[in-house]
Amino acid sequence: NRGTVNSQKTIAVIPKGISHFFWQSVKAGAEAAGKDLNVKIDWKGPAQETDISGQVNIVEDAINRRVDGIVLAPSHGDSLVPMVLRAQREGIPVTIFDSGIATDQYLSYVSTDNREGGAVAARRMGEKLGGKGKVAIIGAKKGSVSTDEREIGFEATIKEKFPNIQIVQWLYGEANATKSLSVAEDILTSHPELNGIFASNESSTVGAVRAILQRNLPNKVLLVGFDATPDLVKNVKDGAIDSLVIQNPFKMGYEGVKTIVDKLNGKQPQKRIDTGVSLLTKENVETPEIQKLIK
Amino acid sequence: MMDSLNTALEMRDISKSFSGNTVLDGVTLTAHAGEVLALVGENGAGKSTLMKILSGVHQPDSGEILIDGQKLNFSRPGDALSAGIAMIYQELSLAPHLTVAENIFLGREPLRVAPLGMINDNDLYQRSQSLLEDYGFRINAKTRLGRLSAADRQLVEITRAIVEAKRLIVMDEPTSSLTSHEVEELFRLIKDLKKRGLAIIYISHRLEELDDIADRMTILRDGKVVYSGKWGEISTDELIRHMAGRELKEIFPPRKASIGGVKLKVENLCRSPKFEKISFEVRAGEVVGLAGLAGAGRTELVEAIFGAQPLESGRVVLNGVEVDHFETNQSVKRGLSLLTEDRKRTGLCLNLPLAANITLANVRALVSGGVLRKRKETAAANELINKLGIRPPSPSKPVGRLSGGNQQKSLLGRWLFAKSDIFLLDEPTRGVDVAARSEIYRKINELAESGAAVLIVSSDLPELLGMADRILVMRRGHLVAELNAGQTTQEEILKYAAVEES
Amino acid sequence: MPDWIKRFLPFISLILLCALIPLCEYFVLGQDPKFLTLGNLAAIARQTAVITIMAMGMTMVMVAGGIDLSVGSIVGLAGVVGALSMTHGSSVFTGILIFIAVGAACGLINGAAISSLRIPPFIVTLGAMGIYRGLGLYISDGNAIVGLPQGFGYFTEKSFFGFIPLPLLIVLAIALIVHFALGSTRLGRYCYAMGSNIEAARYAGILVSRYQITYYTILGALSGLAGAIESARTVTGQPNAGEGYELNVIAAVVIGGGSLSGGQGTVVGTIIGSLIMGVLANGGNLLQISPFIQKIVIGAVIVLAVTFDEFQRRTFESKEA
Amino acid sequence: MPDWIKRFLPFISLILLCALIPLCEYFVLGQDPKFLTLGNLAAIARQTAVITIMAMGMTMVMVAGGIDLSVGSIVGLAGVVGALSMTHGSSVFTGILIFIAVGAACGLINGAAISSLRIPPFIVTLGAMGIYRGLGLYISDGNAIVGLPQGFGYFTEKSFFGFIPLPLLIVLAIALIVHFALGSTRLGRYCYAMGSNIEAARYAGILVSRYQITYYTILGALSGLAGAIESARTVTGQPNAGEGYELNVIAAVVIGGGSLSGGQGTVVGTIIGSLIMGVLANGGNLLQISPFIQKIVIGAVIVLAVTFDEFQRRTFESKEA
Ligand SMILES: Nc1ncnc2c1ncn2[C@@H]1O[C@H](COP(=O)(O)OP(=O)(O)OP(=O)(O)O)[C@@H](O)[C@H]1O
Ligand SMILES: Nc1ncnc2c1ncn2[C@@H]1O[C@H](COP(=O)(O)OP(=O)(O)OP(=O)(O)O)[C@@H](O)[C@H]1O
Ligand SMILES: [Mg+2]
Ligand SMILES: [Mg+2]
Repeated sequence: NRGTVNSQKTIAVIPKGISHFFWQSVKAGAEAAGKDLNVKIDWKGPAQETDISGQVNIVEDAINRRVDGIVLAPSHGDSLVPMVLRAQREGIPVTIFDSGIATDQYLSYVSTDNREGGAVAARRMGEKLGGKGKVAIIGAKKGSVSTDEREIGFEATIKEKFPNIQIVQWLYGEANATKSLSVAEDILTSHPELNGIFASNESSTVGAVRAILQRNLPNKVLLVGFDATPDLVKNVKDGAIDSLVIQNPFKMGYEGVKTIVDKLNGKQPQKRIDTGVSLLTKENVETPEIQKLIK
Repeated sequence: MMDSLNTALEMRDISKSFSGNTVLDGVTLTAHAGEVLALVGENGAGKSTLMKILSGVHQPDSGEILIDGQKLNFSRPGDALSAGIAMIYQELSLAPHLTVAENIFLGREPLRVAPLGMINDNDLYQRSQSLLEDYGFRINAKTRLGRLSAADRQLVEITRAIVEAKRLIVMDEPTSSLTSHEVEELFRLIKDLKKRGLAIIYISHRLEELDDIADRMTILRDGKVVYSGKWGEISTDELIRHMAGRELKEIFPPRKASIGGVKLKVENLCRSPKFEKISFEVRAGEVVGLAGLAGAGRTELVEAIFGAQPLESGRVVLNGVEVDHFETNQSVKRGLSLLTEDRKRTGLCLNLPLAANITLANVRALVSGGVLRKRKETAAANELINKLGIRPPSPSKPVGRLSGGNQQKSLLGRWLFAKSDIFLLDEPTRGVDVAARSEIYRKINELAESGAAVLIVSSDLPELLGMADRILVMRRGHLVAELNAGQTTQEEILKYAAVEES
Repeated sequence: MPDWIKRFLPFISLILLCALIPLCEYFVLGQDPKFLTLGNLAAIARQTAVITIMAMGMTMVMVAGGIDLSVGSIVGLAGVVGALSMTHGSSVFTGILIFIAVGAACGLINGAAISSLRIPPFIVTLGAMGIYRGLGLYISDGNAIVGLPQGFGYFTEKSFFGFIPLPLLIVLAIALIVHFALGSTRLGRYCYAMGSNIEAARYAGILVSRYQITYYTILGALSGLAGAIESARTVTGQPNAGEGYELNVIAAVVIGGGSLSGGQGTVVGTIIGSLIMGVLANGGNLLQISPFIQKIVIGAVIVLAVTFDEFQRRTFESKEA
Repeated sequence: MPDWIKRFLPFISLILLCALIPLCEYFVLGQDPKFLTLGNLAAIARQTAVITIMAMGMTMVMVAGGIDLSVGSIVGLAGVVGALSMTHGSSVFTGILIFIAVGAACGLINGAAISSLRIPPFIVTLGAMGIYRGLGLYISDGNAIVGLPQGFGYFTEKSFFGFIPLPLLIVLAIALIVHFALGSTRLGRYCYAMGSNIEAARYAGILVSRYQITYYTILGALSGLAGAIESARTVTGQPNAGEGYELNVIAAVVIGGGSLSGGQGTVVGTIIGSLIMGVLANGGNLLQISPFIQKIVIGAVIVLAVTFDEFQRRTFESKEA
């Protein structure tokens, strides 16, 4: 009796949060897929990325609404497991995107390799600094799996590949641009000799670049950030930011929806789809490949 | 009959000071079973403090309490209660959200399943209702206390204390919101309690009512006992001299004011059921009294005239100009002032300095060039402090540290500074001692002599008879009589004021 | 009969809401209404359980004239400590007791500080809010505690008779106990008395501080239990769990007719208050209303509920004044 | 001279803190102390400017016996609307005026609701907190507003004489004005009177509602200005900006000696309160203390500050009662 009123299939796409450019691109991708594949997209996420039980509720509501499939970016690797299992039991296919989950009872996992993202940033940092110097990490929020992965990937690669680079401070900006700015200022105060900063998400990159601009240090402190907004891209062009690790959120949204549609049409999608990371620099920012990613 | 010299309570050598201020200094007091001990003294003499020590609210710095010859130590009110000592506090101490019955038995609820603390509500209501009926109070035990009038609340408080009292009952100004009618009921109860052998300590500033019930008295002045003895051994004048430490000329000084034109005129004021169709006028130089029983609607009426409470219909004319916008700031601007009944709730800003309280209704006068001139404020406050004899005369001291009488005077000062010429004074001497009262009367007379119009609302009939030129009587929201103060009597006023029994 | 309306106002709003949502589902979204399905009602019960349980305790504290801003942080701290105990080998049952014990300890500290320092509960618990949250984060180093026994998850997933979720039964049991305590025992009577006039309670010989401590401890214990349910729902101990819950809990009490100045509040009212907020959120999700709009609606509902309430109180007080 | 100590207690704590941090830097971390460098002091000024400006307004509101929980949401809403106005072509100057105007409008609504509905400010502003936040998120669809004119960033980065940041000058100017208003105008006198006893103020002929609205509007306008600074600092309009600031702002007032029950509080105290919290956070970062421990410390400082304060007040009130 499902879909008696409306025969179009409905797919719930549930991000971790809804207030970042990143998620907006995911949404655009999901909606593009919805259009191409003729399914209805329910875009719904908690207002805050830290609101884990809010997301659990949203998934539960989607299951109760008997959607035809769920595309989920779990805000915690363990917390969403019961809901994913329940959806599986009730015959609703679930595709995981962006961040991992501690079960394999899903249809497909579509994401950036976040650890690799951190490693890309570390390699860039190491090369530009000539393999030596002092760097700091401005993290997003402890406990958020995707950003934790990036920070760990960065740290591990620096330690392994560039033993002469010292990570002197590692603070968190609480996924808040102003807090990140304050933290960045304090890092620059306690380490005036600092050579580089790695910022692991959009808000921490915004905070870091403002602190660097404010102290007029664009040429002294090398900033490698994560994710792109028009302003941040402009900062790259201006030279305030050295480079940004960018993901392909549009592709995540698109591929996520597509896996579900495939499944509904009887095809078995790939279990793991890597949407890839790229490095946006002053040199390549105008290339069509990069421009496509930051649209 | 009990032996009337059976000592029920002895407080020996009690001293108490609050952060360095000595409030009680070696007070010794004895109360006998079956007798009423009147405890009198000026405002701030330490009466309430002494009684709060007895009831376990405060702990004495030194001294001891003996009940039936046995030394006891009260570290909290519960201890005193279990020793059979109950108290009616000066400030009402009931919970407005609870019912009458719940209040009467608060802290000693009858239980059904004791280990669970489960309350037996049937028993609670039945017992409360029959107590209220026994005492002749017409109050439904199931009514929420907040819905009762001030007088009824006082009666509940009395009931509560009487139920608890086993040996001794302290009454701290129990009649301050009662009118003669209820006072009589209370006195009947007190006589009953005496017969049952309880000791009673009774505090009041209404010296005339003490004649009816007091057996002995203790006079406190500045925290020391200045006199103890049988009631009636000394004359009232002498008593007042002991209390005040000085001679008091007359309580009601004479006034020589010439009555002028109409300053305040109200027509057909209505807000049913509180008051209806009230019309009267007050002239320059005139003091008009407004009498009535508790709940007659007098307070509601003057507050409505002042604009602090809504008015359904009617006109208020101040100095010939009709006020159409009923907000207090409009009234104040036009020279109307209201000395409210409850100085703690609607009068003073207790933690602000005396000077700020005096100038509050006319801060505008202190502002020049947009700046509030502090020096001007201190000067103005000092002038009024001297004029009214406010003690201690320190304008920067928070007004809450003053004793009751002085607080009342500073409120009067506020309206003098506001340059008002029409005064509505609601219970201007409630809780004020005799000496301070006569100073306030003197001030009222000066106002009238300088051409102001004064309306005094009071439950104290001798006060109205002594002060007013005319007396208006209200009954259940209606103006029922206008009497010439020189030719009427308490009995006549009461006849008009009393609610006819239906 | 304004008193009658007043008492039933929150209830009526709830019923209206429950009627409105399926209608919108059908006519606006053009879908079969899912709102009144057993599955969804069970989901609402599970989703509101945490807030409702805490709100039961908060009702006591607020009726007694207090407030506790630290309950959300207690959920987080209890969640971390309880989860750690399980990863260190304690059984699910012992683990749940540890959640509750941690909560009760926090509540006890709040109550003791409030009654001994004699400073406003708002401040004490504002400070405690930071302290408990910091502690939870510190103990867990900001990481979620993972690897909890699978059986712990069943704790909230379990249903009786196929559709009554265990959290609902817990809520009902607690509601009955608190309702009984507030209405028919000394503990409850003194709650109203203290909230109505604390001096009067003291003068009546009630050992005010002991009762104050008791109320806060009960609230703490219930917050610990809520932390257990929250943890079980996410099968992790999240140090950030419960962030901002204090405001939802207070709002539930207030919508249900409780007063910030004490002396007023009932268990039934609070449950309805909590349900109104839960149904608004659930309905918002079903109707695909943006969470931003939901925020606005819930804010407006809080103000409106209290406006009605206060309006009633004023007409009541004008009778009394 | 307890009164003397009381007045200077927050100040003394601040000085001690400022001495302690460099000492720890030197002896514990073994670094050259950076805390007292001009650059770091300027950073503290910038970091605390937003909270301090809001706390100036909150001092007024709290002295007058009110409270406003919605200030953080106002920062967000004003940030979004102001930023949008700039991306739609308004100049930086007009844009800043729009920030302030949006804030003032929110404050006006709060004040008008509180004085006309006569419901407790805690509730009105708890509701408003959700409403304004939801509005900001809704308008921006949850996205940061980007593409603001570069000149807007200079608004906070600009320094005078090379080291006095513009936000510091703004804070000082506002502090002077509010200090003057509270101490030497009718507006301020009525503030204390209303906070001390609002009924008494009304009976003294003060048009209480008008002043209430004024205080909330001033606080709203200052929150809007704070939103402008916050936005300028990151050169974006973040819809989530200011989340949780209400508690920091209230804590600043309270640490500085303001009282939740009104009638008390000073501008100087509030500034010190805000600085204490700012210095704790900055020092914590310099000393590389875990942010979790920082949370605990700040919570403890709030409780301790008020305990001292209340202790002083009690010795005073026992004299008065
Ligand atoms: N019918 C009533 N119901 C509730 N409260 C009442 C009623 N009548 C009087 N009161 C209370 O008594 C107080 C006095 O009010 P009112 O103006 O009606 O009488 P009054 O003549 O001034 O009496 P009082 O001598 O007690 O001041 C009011 O503040 C009110 O709280
Ligand atoms: N809790 C307290 N703390 C400090 N001072 C107090 C306290 N209680 C009373 N006092 C002071 O003690 C003195 C005596 O007060 P008390 O209330 O005993 O006077 P009283 O004789 O009852 O006066 P009244 O006739 O006005 O009721 C006053 O100066 C008062 O300011
Ligand atoms: Mg007294
Ligand atoms: Mg009266």
